[in-house]
Amino acid sequence: MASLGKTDSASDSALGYSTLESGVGNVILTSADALLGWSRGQSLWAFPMGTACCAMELIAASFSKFDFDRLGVFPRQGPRHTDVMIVAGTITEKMKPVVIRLYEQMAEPKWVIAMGNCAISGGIFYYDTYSVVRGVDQFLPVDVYIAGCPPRPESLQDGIVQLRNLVRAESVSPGVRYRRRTEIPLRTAPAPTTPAPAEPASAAPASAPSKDPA
Amino acid sequence: MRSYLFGVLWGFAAAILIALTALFGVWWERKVAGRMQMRFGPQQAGPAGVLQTLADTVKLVVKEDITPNLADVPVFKLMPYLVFVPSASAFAVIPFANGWAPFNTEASALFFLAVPGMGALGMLLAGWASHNTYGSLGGVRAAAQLVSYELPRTLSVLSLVVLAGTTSAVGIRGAWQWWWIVVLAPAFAVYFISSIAEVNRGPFDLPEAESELVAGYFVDYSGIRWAIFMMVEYSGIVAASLFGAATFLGGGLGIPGPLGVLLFVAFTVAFTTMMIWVKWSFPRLRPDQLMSFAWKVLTPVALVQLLVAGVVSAL
Amino acid sequence: MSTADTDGTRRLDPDLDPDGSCGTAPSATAAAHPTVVHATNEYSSGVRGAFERCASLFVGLGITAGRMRARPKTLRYPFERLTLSPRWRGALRLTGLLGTDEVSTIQADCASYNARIGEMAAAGGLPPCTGNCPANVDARGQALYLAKGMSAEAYELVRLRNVLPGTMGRICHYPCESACKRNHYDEPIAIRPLHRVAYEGFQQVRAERVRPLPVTRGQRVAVIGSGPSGLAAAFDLMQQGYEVHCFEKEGKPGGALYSGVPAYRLPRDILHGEIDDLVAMGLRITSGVEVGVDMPIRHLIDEYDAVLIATGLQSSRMLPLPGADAEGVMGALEFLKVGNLTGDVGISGKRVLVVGGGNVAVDCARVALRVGASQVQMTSLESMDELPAHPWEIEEALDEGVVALCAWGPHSVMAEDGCVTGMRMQSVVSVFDAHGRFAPQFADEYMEVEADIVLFAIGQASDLHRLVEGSGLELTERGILPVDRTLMTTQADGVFACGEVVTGPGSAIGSIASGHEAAVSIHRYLQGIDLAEGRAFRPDLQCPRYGDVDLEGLQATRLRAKMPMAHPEERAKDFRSVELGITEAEGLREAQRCLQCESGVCVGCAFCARACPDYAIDVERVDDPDNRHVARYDLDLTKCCFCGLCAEQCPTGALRHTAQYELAFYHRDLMVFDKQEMQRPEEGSRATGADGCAGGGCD
Amino acid sequence: MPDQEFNQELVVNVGPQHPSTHGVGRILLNLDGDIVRKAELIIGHLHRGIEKMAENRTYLQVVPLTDRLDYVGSMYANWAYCRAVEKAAAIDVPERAEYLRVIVCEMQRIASHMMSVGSSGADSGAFTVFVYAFDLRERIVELFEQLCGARLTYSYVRPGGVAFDAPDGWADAVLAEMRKLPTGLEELDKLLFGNVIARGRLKGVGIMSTEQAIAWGATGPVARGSGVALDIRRQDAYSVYPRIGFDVVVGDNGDAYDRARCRLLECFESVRIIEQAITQMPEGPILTDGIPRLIAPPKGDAYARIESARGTLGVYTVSDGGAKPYRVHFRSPAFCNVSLISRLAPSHVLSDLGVILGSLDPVFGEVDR
Amino acid sequence: MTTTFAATMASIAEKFKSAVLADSDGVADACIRVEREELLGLATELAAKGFDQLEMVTAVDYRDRIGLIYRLVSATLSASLVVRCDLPAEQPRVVSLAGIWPAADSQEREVLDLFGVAFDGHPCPKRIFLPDDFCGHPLRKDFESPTLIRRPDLI
Repeated sequence: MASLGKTDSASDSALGYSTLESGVGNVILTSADALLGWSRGQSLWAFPMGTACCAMELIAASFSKFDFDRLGVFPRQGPRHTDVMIVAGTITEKMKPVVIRLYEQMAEPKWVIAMGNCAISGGIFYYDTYSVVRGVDQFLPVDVYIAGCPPRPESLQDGIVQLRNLVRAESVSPGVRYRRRTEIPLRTAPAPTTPAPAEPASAAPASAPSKDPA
Repeated sequence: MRSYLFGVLWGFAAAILIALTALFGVWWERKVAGRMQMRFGPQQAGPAGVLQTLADTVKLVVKEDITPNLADVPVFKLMPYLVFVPSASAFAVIPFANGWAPFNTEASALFFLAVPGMGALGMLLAGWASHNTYGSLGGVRAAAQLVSYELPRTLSVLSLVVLAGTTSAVGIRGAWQWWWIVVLAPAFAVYFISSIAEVNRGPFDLPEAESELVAGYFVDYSGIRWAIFMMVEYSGIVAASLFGAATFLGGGLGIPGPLGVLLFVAFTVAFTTMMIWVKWSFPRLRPDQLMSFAWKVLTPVALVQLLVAGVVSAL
Repeated sequence: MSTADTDGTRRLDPDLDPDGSCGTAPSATAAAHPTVVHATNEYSSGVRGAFERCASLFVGLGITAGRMRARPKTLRYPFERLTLSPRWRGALRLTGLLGTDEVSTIQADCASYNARIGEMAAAGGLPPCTGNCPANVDARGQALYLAKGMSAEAYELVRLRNVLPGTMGRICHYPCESACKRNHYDEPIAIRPLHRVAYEGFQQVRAERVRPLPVTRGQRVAVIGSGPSGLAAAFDLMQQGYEVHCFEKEGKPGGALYSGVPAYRLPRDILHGEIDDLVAMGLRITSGVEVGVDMPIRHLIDEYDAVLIATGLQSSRMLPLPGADAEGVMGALEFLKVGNLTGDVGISGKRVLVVGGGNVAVDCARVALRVGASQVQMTSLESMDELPAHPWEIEEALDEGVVALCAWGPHSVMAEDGCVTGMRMQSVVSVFDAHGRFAPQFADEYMEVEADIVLFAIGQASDLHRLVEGSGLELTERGILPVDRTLMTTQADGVFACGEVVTGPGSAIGSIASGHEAAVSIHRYLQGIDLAEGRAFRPDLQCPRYGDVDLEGLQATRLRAKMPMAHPEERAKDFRSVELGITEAEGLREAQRCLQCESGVCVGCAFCARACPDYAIDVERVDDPDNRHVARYDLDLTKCCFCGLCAEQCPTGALRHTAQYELAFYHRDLMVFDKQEMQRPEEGSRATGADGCAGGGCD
Repeated sequence: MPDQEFNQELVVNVGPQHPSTHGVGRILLNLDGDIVRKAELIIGHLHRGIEKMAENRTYLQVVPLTDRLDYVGSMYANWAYCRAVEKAAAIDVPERAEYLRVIVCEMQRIASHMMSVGSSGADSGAFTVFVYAFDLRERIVELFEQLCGARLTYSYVRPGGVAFDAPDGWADAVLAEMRKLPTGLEELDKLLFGNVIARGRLKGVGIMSTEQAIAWGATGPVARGSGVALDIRRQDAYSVYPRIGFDVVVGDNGDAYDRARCRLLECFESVRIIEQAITQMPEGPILTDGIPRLIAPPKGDAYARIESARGTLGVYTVSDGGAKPYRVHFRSPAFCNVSLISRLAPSHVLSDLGVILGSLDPVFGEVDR
Repeated sequence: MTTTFAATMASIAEKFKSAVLADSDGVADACIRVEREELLGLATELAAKGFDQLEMVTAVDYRDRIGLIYRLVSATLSASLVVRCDLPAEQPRVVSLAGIWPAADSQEREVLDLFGVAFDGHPCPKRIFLPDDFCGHPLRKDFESPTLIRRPDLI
């Protein structure tokens, strides 16, 4: 039987992944957090909430060219058995109650990835539409936003890796039930030169059209 | 009779054995299915992804196990165990070594075939208790399927019993002859196909048809309860392979010593891989085709095989 | 075991139909009755069918087993990454931004100028206005300086390649504006009027800016004729450090600009002011000396290391028509010289008929009006829209009262006792034959036009007979000096030629361009470098054709500065200048309209924001001259649909797609890229570094 | 009456989020046991109002919108829309651009059919067929990425030509791929359509006669599966299709099997078309010169239709002379085909519902617009 | 238009006093403009004459009136025809052609949903895209809605 894939975990640690997972030798688990964080990070089962074009990339991501399964992400259809809901595609007003209901049916601890600009802010359908919800974060707590229209399968895998870092950062020690991404500090504060950029476009309608300089 | 203590000890041993087989089974399936689909399968959790199922299990243990409020709660909570116990007890009678089985009763072969059938009731009630249309449809299908496939499976093992003269699995394994492979080939085929159906796998996975009923009877189970259903399925596969290898191929072709054990394990892994291979190669049958295949194809073949076995044993 | 089914699977066996032979071009027949392939196939009946059914199961197992043996195709992200196609449309990025990066101007001496233009064109960094100008004047650099109010630097930058910016600001036929990318959006930049603004700005600081150029090389060059081409070559050679001596046969230098171009188009003081600048910089001009008459050319060849013949075209070509020798028939150049210099040709009150359709003919007509002709008519072979003259000149002439008789060919001159009474004209069917060559076809329909004076403006020729005596140069039988058009050399060693004497009647900027080529050849000849080797010739750049834009409804700030014109009736009476010129403030705003094409620096023109279907880009520019910068450039990555329309519209090529596709963020507000983020380095894989969270176990 | 509420039909909601609905369609089924009595299709979950958006964008800015209509075959919507605009504004297209459009759209047809054949495999349970079909699709998507820099939403076809010229070496890569493709397609044919279980699942399911197909407004492979030899590439003979020889694939029984297999055999035809088109493609410009930045066709309306992977894709534009279209309507083949489910599904088993819907090959971006 | 096709069109046109046969305007080979009262009669006549395929049903809001467009294709005559019918802007009401061509069923529901044109005799006259409680008809030019954010007019 051909060897089932050269292990690549050796080079994992080169990338700063915690050495926990590479090699059986050091699987001496130091603390419950580390074990749970590792296991949740490794087996993020995805609920593919695919509605539009991003669903095609979501399907492509789990097939032979860009294998999701390598990262431990296993797409299952039922909301009960999954951990991360990947909202891929435009969510319209008619679809919103369905998404909310499915999100509530998912078992805790659950995360949400907003894949593609339509899910983040309505994207290309932000202006002149009457039926599109402008951003999933209006009714779901989103953990990772993946920009792109549609994002490549590799962008999605990068999003999964980012979510894995986030999942590992959480701890189940008493009191800190569940740290949302808002508390995750920015790695480096953004350069202070410009004032905070215009308020996120999703809240107020577009800022005044640009003074015409030309 | 064995002391009660041995029963308890074997209970724990069986639980651990089933957990290990499930861990191995899930990882092995994701790897083999991956390679069949030209991809790697889990790789990042431990060397070659071996710790992947460990990660899944740890996550599922800590996962919230939701009980739907409209569900019939006691039944809903009991069903995973009602499905788990019969298929776990099947391990008790499998002749692991020449002449030894954990519980070497008289009709242990029939015991192995009959007791997992109880699982059908569990599946039916699990689907019904979760008060979910897909769940109940899945449960009803599971019951119909298990019942209708028990017959050919039993008949195929019966022809084995006829040749071996005894209904105890250990006896069958002991009386195994070379030429049985040739004579009982159709019986083995029927046994293999119907055991795939018993375990709701491969072309017969109608109860948990992913593309129709989303997840069949365990659609509303989550967390550890759902993990138990998964454990039942994968341990069922390994149990059927073990029993098939032990009885039809005499546990390592009757060769004593370590080589025999090695062959026995190799056959088991081969049969498990065959089941995975068949699942990922073929589409799913329609319920009416499923039934007609059982009653119109498998059962007649098994009966003819029984006739042949009877004639041969008379020679 | 192939499932032998009905012909439905005929398509499957490639060997049966390997080259798609039945796919020859059946054109109409295919449409009539298309050959139809049936997709249905059944198992054969009976036992063979059962056998086929079982076989199909094993065939399926075989295929999946085969795929198991093959090596998996997975790319193990993040260790192995797919090499993206160079055209992948990732997150957008700006290569440069006004205020932080500087737009480069083309500063190169005449020897390496063409090479510099060639490499800029190859790298896609050559703005279309510079590309389409025969002399490759850096119009972008001029607009950049003028937008900052530095008009003197703008003037000096233009003078590098266009030796008389103030003059050309009035008479050039501005091919640069037809290539300007703004034609695509609204109206082109008024580059020619900006030359005038630069000239007026330079006049204030002329005193301290005009310094004599150092003479660093010993050789001396003689230039015959002080027309635009001669002056351009002289200026280039002076910059190289040679000592240049220019000989002009007329009273004042300027050549055709002085005698040919009427004063209403080019006031004399501006021309002579700029020539005085050249003299102040070290050019020796002796006017009133005609080489070949007052001084033999042999003297120049011996005395000077190199001689440049830049005499231009002196005599106008006459048509050998019956009655052409009658009194009252004149050549265009002679008429213009007298009209421009003295102002009275003695045709006041007479009717004038100008034969010809070129710019010289239009000048003759308008000068005739100004010197008192009672009625001026123009006839030309070509029809109205085929006239070779510049459209705006024809329009101005018609405004002033000139009557154009198009598509009439001259047949003969009617004369009574020696002086002209009119002309018989013959109607023209077509002027050019199928291949565009000049072969007029006439119909036999005639018309008489009364006129007292007939001017022939159908072409000019040079008469170099006296000039070339004793110089070893022979003229062809038609009196043309044989010159190598690329290297500007003649048969005699050390004697070069440039300008209209080489190229024939053309534009002023065209003669300046040939002057630059001659200067390069002379410089290489004097330094002993092989003339042709490594000679970078100007790339021939086709100017893109833009669709026409309807201007109603556009904001006023986007439109072009209107050039105020003198009133047609008044200006027809005397030689006051026709174009009144735009003010300094209008010049500043016009220069700010320039898009700095292909500079790689975003100037905040907001045409990307206009092209974006999702209004994801928000641009704001601050325009005060000393601190001109893009105040805000926000790209809302969550609205961008990565369609690439903005990058295609960006005139400067600053807005580009990167290969960055790893765009996963924790914080939504970092996904609106501000100025800093848009100038992030290209190679970083993560767009916003600030948003990541360290790998596992981060605190 | 006791028996009345006893044999009450079970109402099952195959919800908008379901593996076998190929997107966000929702079907309300009245089940009698496993038999479907009535199926009511509820769509609109992806209705983004693209036609309303198009009224506030310039003609060029509508092109990226058309990508998001039929996101499995976005080249078609581009081409159909651009043909309508070219017809309205009387823009002609250079020869090379026409050939590039044909090549690119035939490759898109193969990719779209791979998606459809793969998903009809997945509906009947053969998930590996979906993976193999997607592998073939992935090769074509890679070629698209090299051509226009996007995997799914290309905005490649523009009014008056195409956006980019083929990079050097691209045409040979396409030819090499087209030579390898038939073997992959044959393998799919054996794995799915040859398989006895798949034939059992697909044959005799969702039967539609020729007259019904025409009357119910089915077009494309769905109609051709029932024997309607209607192919717009033949009927209108638009672009350079008259110079290319190919056949029309027609099914006889009009069941899900024929519809799915028509799609697979059309891929073979597309391979032939691409090979001929690449050999016939001349050199030259790819975009007509002098097209204004803001195209403003004269008042009036125009209609252009092409043969997309799902059927007759027509675009109807009304212009009021301004830079923005007054009205754009997309005659969406998937919308007409998917409405057949309520007529085909009754008297079938629940498992067949997914197979029938899969054989109609709906893409809900185009259905809901 | 081929002669035979022109002849059939002319013969159909006279039967209905309000039918006006116009030349094609880029949408199909021929165009018939008809009043809404005679639409059903014309449709049955056309169906009989061989126009078996109704390809497209759509509407355009010309602010003062709503224009309905039916595009028919006939395989036998191998020609296409567009039937135009104008409706008043207030309560547009017209007879449904779903009886003649079942293909019209879902497309008419779309026109009902987005334009508010009521089709009499339609098998299931309900909205097809928007939720039933949606007020207003989006593709009308005078449609206003709080969720509609206009793109700033910057072209």
